[in-house]
Amino acid sequence: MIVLRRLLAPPALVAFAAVLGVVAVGLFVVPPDRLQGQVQRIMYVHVPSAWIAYLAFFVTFTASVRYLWRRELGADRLAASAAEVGLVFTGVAIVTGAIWGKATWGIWWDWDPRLTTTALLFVIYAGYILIRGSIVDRVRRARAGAVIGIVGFANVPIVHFSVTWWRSLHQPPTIIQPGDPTIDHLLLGELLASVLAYTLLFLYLLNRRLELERARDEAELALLMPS
Amino acid sequence: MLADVLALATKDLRIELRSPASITGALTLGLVGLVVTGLAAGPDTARLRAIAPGLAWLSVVYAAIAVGERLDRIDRTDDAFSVLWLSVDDRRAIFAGKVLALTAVLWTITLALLGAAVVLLNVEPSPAAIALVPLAGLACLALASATGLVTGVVGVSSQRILLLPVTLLPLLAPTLLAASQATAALIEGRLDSALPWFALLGAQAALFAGLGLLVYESGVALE
Amino acid sequence: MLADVLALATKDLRIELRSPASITGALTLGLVGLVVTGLAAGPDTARLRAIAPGLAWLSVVYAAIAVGERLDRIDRTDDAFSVLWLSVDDRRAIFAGKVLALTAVLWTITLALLGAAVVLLNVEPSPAAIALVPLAGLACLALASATGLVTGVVGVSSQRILLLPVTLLPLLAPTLLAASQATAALIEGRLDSALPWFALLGAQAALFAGLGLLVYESGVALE
Amino acid sequence: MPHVPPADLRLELRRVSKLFGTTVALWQVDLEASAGQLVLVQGANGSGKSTFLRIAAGLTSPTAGEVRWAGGPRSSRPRVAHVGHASGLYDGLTPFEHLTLSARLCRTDPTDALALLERIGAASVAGEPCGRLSAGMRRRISLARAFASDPDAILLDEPLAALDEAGVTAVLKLIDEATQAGRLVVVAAPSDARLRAKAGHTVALADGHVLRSLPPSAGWLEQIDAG
Amino acid sequence: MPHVPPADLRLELRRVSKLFGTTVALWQVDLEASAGQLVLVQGANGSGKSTFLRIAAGLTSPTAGEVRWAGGPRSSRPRVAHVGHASGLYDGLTPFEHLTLSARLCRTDPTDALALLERIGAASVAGEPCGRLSAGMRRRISLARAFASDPDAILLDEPLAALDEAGVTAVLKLIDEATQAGRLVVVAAPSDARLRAKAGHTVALADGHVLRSLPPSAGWLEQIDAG
Ligand code: HEM
Ligand SMILES: Nc1ncnc2c1ncn2[C@@H]1O[C@H](COP(=O)(O)OP(=O)(O)OP(=O)(O)O)[C@@H](O)[C@H]1O
Ligand SMILES: Nc1ncnc2c1ncn2[C@@H]1O[C@H](COP(=O)(O)OP(=O)(O)OP(=O)(O)O)[C@@H](O)[C@H]1O
Ligand SMILES: [Mg+2]
Ligand SMILES: [Mg+2]
Repeated sequence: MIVLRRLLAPPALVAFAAVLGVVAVGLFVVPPDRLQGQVQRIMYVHVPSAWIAYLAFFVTFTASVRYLWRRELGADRLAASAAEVGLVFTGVAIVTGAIWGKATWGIWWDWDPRLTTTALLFVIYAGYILIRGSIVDRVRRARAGAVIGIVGFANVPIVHFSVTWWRSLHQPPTIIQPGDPTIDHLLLGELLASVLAYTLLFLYLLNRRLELERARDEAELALLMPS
Repeated sequence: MLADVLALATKDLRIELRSPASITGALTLGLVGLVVTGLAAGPDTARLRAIAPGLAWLSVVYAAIAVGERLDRIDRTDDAFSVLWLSVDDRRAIFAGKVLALTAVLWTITLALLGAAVVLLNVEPSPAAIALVPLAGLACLALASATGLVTGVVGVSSQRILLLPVTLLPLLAPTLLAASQATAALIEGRLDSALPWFALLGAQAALFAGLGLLVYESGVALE
Repeated sequence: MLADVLALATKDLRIELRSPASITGALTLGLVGLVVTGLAAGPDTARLRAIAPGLAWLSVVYAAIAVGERLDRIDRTDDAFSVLWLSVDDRRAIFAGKVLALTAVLWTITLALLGAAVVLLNVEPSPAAIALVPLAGLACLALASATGLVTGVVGVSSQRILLLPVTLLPLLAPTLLAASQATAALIEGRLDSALPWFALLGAQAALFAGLGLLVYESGVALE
Repeated sequence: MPHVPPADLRLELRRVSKLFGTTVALWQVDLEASAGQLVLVQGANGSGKSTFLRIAAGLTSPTAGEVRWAGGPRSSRPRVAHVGHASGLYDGLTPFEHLTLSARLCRTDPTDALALLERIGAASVAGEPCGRLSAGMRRRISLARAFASDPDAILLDEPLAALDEAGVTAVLKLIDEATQAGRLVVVAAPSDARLRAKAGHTVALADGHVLRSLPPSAGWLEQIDAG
Repeated sequence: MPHVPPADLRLELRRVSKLFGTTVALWQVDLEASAGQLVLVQGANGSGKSTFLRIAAGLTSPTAGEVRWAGGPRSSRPRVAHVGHASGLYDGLTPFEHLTLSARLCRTDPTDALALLERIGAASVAGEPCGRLSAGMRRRISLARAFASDPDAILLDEPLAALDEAGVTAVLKLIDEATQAGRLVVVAAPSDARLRAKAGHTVALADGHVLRSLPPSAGWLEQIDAG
């Protein structure tokens, strides 16, 4: 149990060291792509960010379900924190994708299904945060958040499958698919390492956000303690 | 509970119909939206015809948000909601009544709009297009449930007129897409390629309505 | 009177900014409108690029209606309007203050939206595009005056959320057209062909604003 | 046949507190009340009376503490009616329509409801949309609806405000009858001699704190006025 | 330096009638009142008191008849303040902001306005958004704003409703001072002994008709009660 706790709450040093490590490897160790050249290195930020965003929204989803079921404010704090961190990672995925797109497709943006659905995903969770911000009552805020956290998650699979459902410019799934991955094993190793490192970063950020939320709730409850 | 649902939906529809400008207003809103969007899109009929189902459904989505916010405000003004909350035995009836009323209004609007789009754009609909009626019903149910759910949890706030579209438009994007695709398929008579979209719409309606019932049962909607 | 106008506009903007979700909400609404309309129109970039200025301005028009109705409701709730009506020396200040606040909000939104559209649609703007800033200001003034005028005349009514778009959308269609055309021209660097549209927008702004001032002076806006 | 409230009906508030942000609206309030009692909640403006009623009705959730309604068959919650500062009326419906809707939802007899409208002096406007009625008439309709819904308990926030003398007399009479019929009545008002003279139990609130809670006894009126 | 109302200020209503559709809200009402008077408009619920005040304030136009304000410099209309059943407050602004805005529009001294807030017992909530205030506190803010706007005439619709005892005392004192300062005060209330004791002129309305209009004289109180 304690081991699990530790794993789920990595210290800042570990998280940042891991990210620095994979960035260094991505920049200097892994060879550039044969077709795309140096720009391709952006993949080691782009792809993990997108996946971590999925992970974060999944956490929001499960925590929201738990909240509606059990009515624990703890679950709501987790949902809110994960959504906020997830929004940041979605933003990173969009920005890095846009840069990558400018370099390879020659354009920042296109009305490609993957890109459009990703933008919608971003807006949904931005709305999630806006709505929470507009509700003063703690319990009601939690309930509204839970509902949107659940409905909003339906868009994650849509983002993922959009490339296969519609013809798309964007890369189809190359790794998360049945059979042998279609990319080089060194690249694959670096990619997986990046995912791991960004997961640590995600957990670190999530915990910091959680602390903040907890402190806020406790400050309110402290008022209720007999002085 | 069914009797309560009907009584509540009747109440909403009665208030709605009593205001002379109401349903006509919603309809005109849809039509005007269609025309103006068409205008914004430029005067190329072939291009317009290609994007027509999408535009028509987009107008319906906007109408859903406008009418939904209105139906919800009926109860929120002067705190009528609290009275309902304490009166009904099963609180899910409040949600179900709201969704029923909204679905009825939207269905009417949608059918009128689709008809208008067919006429305005000189489309030759295939006989399969009759399936547009149940399709529209299903899609409107999904739209109505989502709108009822979100207006319910957002509650009263001066920002709701902005918050509702901000949240609902992206949430309803899949519904919009499915409805547009199915409509295009049905007009061209491709019944089989419309079926998966039907299923998708059904799943969405079930998700939104199920969550709404759950949320109202457990008292989420209040305050 | 100028001091009163500023005091009233500040009041609106303060209430507006104080609600955390407010301006961001309006901005997101515009963006979402853009994305969803793009989605409804289908994924063909060339086609989208052709209709982009129209879509961007359509989003601004919707935002104008939403924000305008919100700003107006601020005064109508709990009859704050009567108090203003009796407090100010010159009642045209009420209208002018409202339009000023609305123009400020819309201008911000429009510039952000046009920027987003340029990036999202891979447009290469010409240097003349800097004239988009005054253009946006002028168009927003026209939109704001029309919205202020109509919300003032429509007054409180449960249908206003439908009546406003129904009245405003067709009324604003020429503004939408002029703004879209001018925007397209400026982005492509055709300054000279943008000029007539500028004049048209100016005429519209003058018409709506003048009518609004007149209506408020003669007390029509009440009740 | 009007429904008979359970004789063992009880309302219990245990150390109930309510915070709005950092404003303390109620602070560790206790109350026990049972069928047939008239409880008067009294206090200055802003002392927490309305919050108290809404929490008792279950319309607002307390930040801490517990609200319990007991009595009657286990299966169903007791029926509670609440009339707050807001009227709870639809501008587009007539008093007649309000009462028939309420009768349908509460499963009571609509003709009884109309008789009540007559008694409260609002029969003459029964067919007028409520949006067109005067302030006092609206108040009467809300009150008539609450009494007509055959509640086990009825919670009234300043029931006499905006009423003329005939209205006050009618409502005081209805309150009397309700307690006699075994309903639990809780009334909030800043200070009202007419209500104080009837109340069996007075809760004096100040800044959310219970100053004193006086069970039925001779001499309580003097105590209040002395304090 | 507060503005001095013109000594020749007069309000005249001549055969004023108001119809809403087919409802007769007022029927051929006459009134003459002048600076320094306290006029009480009294009548049952729905008798037309609020309509009377709104018409006198110029907020509603009469269907027939004439409303005239005379006195003071020809160039400017007299400043009239009106507090109706609705509060006229913005939920998002604080009492402090309401009073400074009003002071700017009415060209009065904002510090006087704040002193009034203190006198009316609302200084403690001056920095709280009005949407969060209790019913009685909102009422106090509206009243304070009206008195602070240095009006020539002030029209109050049930000014004592929702107020606690301290509030009632403060408002009655303000009304007294206003008449002493030469302002014309018109108050509507269904029946209120406290106001009746002060009024110099009572207009009794029933169903929109003036039953009797009593100018200052000894013994008018008895006459009313006998009628
Ligand atoms: C603004 C533009 C872009 C956005 C919003 C975007 C978004 C995303 C998202 C959300 C994913 C996760 C997909 C999933 O696994 O479900 C992803 C994966 C990926 N993206 Fe992008 N992307 C963009 C541009 C690009 C560009 C320009 C390239 C390369 C030419 C690219 C290459 C990839 C690759 C290789 C993956 C991993 C695919 C997989 O194995 O599933 N992306 N992107
Ligand atoms: N906006 C309106 N539309 C239609 N009828 C109205 C409107 N306002 C008032 N009335 C009608 O005019 C009559 C007088 O109403 P008014 O509000 O002036 O009464 P009041 O004396 O102020 O009553 P109360 O003591 O209840 O406040 C009533 O019959 C009412 O129904
Ligand atoms: N929704 C809310 N948000 C924030 N604060 C609130 C809210 N409702 C009430 N309060 C605060 O809680 C306290 C108690 O308010 P409440 O309305 O219960 O008072 P009250 O005793 O009913 O007063 P009144 O006699 O004026 O009606 C007040 O300080 C008020 O500002
Ligand atoms: Mg209260
Ligand atoms: Mg009145």
